[in-house]
Amino acid sequence: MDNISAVIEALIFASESPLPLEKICAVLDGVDKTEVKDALDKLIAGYEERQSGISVQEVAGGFQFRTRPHLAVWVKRLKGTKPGSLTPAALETLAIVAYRQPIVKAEIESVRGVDVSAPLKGLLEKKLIRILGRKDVPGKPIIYGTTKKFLEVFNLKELADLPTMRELTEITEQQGMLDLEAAEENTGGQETILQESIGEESSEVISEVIAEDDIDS
Amino acid sequence: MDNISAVIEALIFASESPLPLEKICAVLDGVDKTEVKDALDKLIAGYEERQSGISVQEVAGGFQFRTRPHLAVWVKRLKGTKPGSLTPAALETLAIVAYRQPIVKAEIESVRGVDVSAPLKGLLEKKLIRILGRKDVPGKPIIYGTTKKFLEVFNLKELADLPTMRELTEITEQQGMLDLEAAEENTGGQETILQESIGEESSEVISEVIAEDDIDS
Amino acid sequence: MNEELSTDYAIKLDVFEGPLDLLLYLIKKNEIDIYNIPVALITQQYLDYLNIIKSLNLDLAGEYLVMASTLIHIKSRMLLPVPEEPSEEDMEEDPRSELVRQLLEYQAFKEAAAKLAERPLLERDVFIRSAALPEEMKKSLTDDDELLEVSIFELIEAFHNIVSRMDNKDLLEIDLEKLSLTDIINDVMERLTREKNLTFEELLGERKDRRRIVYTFLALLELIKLKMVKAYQTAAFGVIRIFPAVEF
Repeated sequence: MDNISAVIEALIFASESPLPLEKICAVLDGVDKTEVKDALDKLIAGYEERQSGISVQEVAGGFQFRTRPHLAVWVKRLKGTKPGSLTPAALETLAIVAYRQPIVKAEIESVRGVDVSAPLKGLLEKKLIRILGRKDVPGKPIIYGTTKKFLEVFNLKELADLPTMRELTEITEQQGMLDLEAAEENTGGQETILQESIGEESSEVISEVIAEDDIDS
Repeated sequence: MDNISAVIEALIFASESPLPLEKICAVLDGVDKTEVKDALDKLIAGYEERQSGISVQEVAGGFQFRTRPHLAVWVKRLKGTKPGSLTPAALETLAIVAYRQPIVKAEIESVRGVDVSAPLKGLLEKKLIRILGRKDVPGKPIIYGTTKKFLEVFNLKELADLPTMRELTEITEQQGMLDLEAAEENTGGQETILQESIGEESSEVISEVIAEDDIDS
Repeated sequence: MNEELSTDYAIKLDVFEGPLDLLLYLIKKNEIDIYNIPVALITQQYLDYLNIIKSLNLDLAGEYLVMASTLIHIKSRMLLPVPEEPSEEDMEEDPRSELVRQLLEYQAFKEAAAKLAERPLLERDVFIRSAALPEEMKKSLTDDDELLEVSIFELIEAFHNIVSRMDNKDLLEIDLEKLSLTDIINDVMERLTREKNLTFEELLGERKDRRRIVYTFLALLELIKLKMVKAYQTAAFGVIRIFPAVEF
């Protein structure tokens, strides 16, 4: 039998998508799973030790060769840079879907405070999110979730691999005490600020600024 | 500068077609050609020495990673790694069947405006649609409907989970038009919204702001 | 309002992702504690910003106006005199609390989005093999029982394209009721193909809830109308048997 590490190397390379360990085992029928895992680990370690330009990464539930991030500048010189990266709106929408899925549009909108039709469409087109089904509530809204491609694009092993999100309760506890003091100080100042800023003056200032801006541009 | 061998490794790996030496030199602008050649030779030799599963081969005037020929038997065991896709014609036909079933061929053709024999055959082969029966009218036309596999592929519990026309307009419509309408509606509605939701005191403030606003614009 | 602030708005006009984003910006800008927002100040700056947008004739999403009214509403509630002896309810309800909660939540997701964007992204930071495999390899890779990767979204888009090409859009109106009915129709036809003929009772099977009965009955009516099935009865009030209209 051939060297197992070499076989695995060829398989991972040839696979069009991240290759799950189970699939490697299925191909290497008869080889013990721990043996396969050892050979895989050895393969991965080899690429790390050599500090080669490519490495075996675990993404989306499988293994895949990828170029190393710090070499991106060179690869881009070769391939040319592609635009079409995600807009902040799309990225925010994606983050909400990723952490809160399964989720309906109205829930995303209540977090972002704006209509999300456009970013949702963009994410669906890019196949980063997908329609999971319908929620069994009045109106039967569509439920969204992330795709396998989302994991591939963001270099995630699985959804549990998402960076931990700051917990809201945590923040609340930290700051709760400070606020009470600050609250008292601030109440006094409100009235004044309000009167200062509402008068005609301010709109003049704005018009000025806008005028300046026009000239500049 | 990064290790030249590693850069070359990443470039050859990421390239869509066999990568000529000249192109590598062009990317590594400023590095001496003999130095590039040396690094490339070192890279190739490294893969040979390790007896790895892949190697850098010179093909069609360039360099490319390939799995080693003697491992082909393993690679061929790796089945169906790349999911297929549907042609636009098949997708449209499938969409019509999905939403209009039970449906006969003539009806699909009247919607698509072209002959649908080929896409229908393809969809039947892929087991996404099936023959539900025949209609008891002259010619006894075949009636088509979707299959269980259709539901599986599209991750649906039942057909009623398919998005409706209204929803799909919501998702796919260009945002531009909707925004304009919304903006107009809102401008007209401002006064009302504000008066409804706000006590008298502050609505004065708002009226002021809005009044200023109108003058400005 | 000071000049520096307005200059700043003018520069940042297009970068806000919505009213919450703008509010977070104002809070940061004024070095305000998010848990104790001076509503009057923030409301004023917020309205100033809307002013600029309007005077520049830029599109203003409706959400910004809704937030304006929310802010003013909160402000007016905060101006109300506090009762001499505050009851329990008054104590626990700060008019700002819901807004604060929203802001914190939005902020957390904004951070999460930024963290996501920092990851080594495919086609930006890392690249996979894009060369095709040699033909002889490819063949064996795909002659498997083909896996399909199509999303409903693509299906919807395809349908949407057809609809937009057609003049008579009513033809293609879809409703959920119809789709639910179709589920049953498919089920009925599948079983008729297998069993050749069935009674209404048998069609219902185990699932005899009200909805199921009604839908099965409607499905049968539809199928009879479409001339896909025939219903026979041996005697008045006898058992009704359903047959495919045409054997195949």
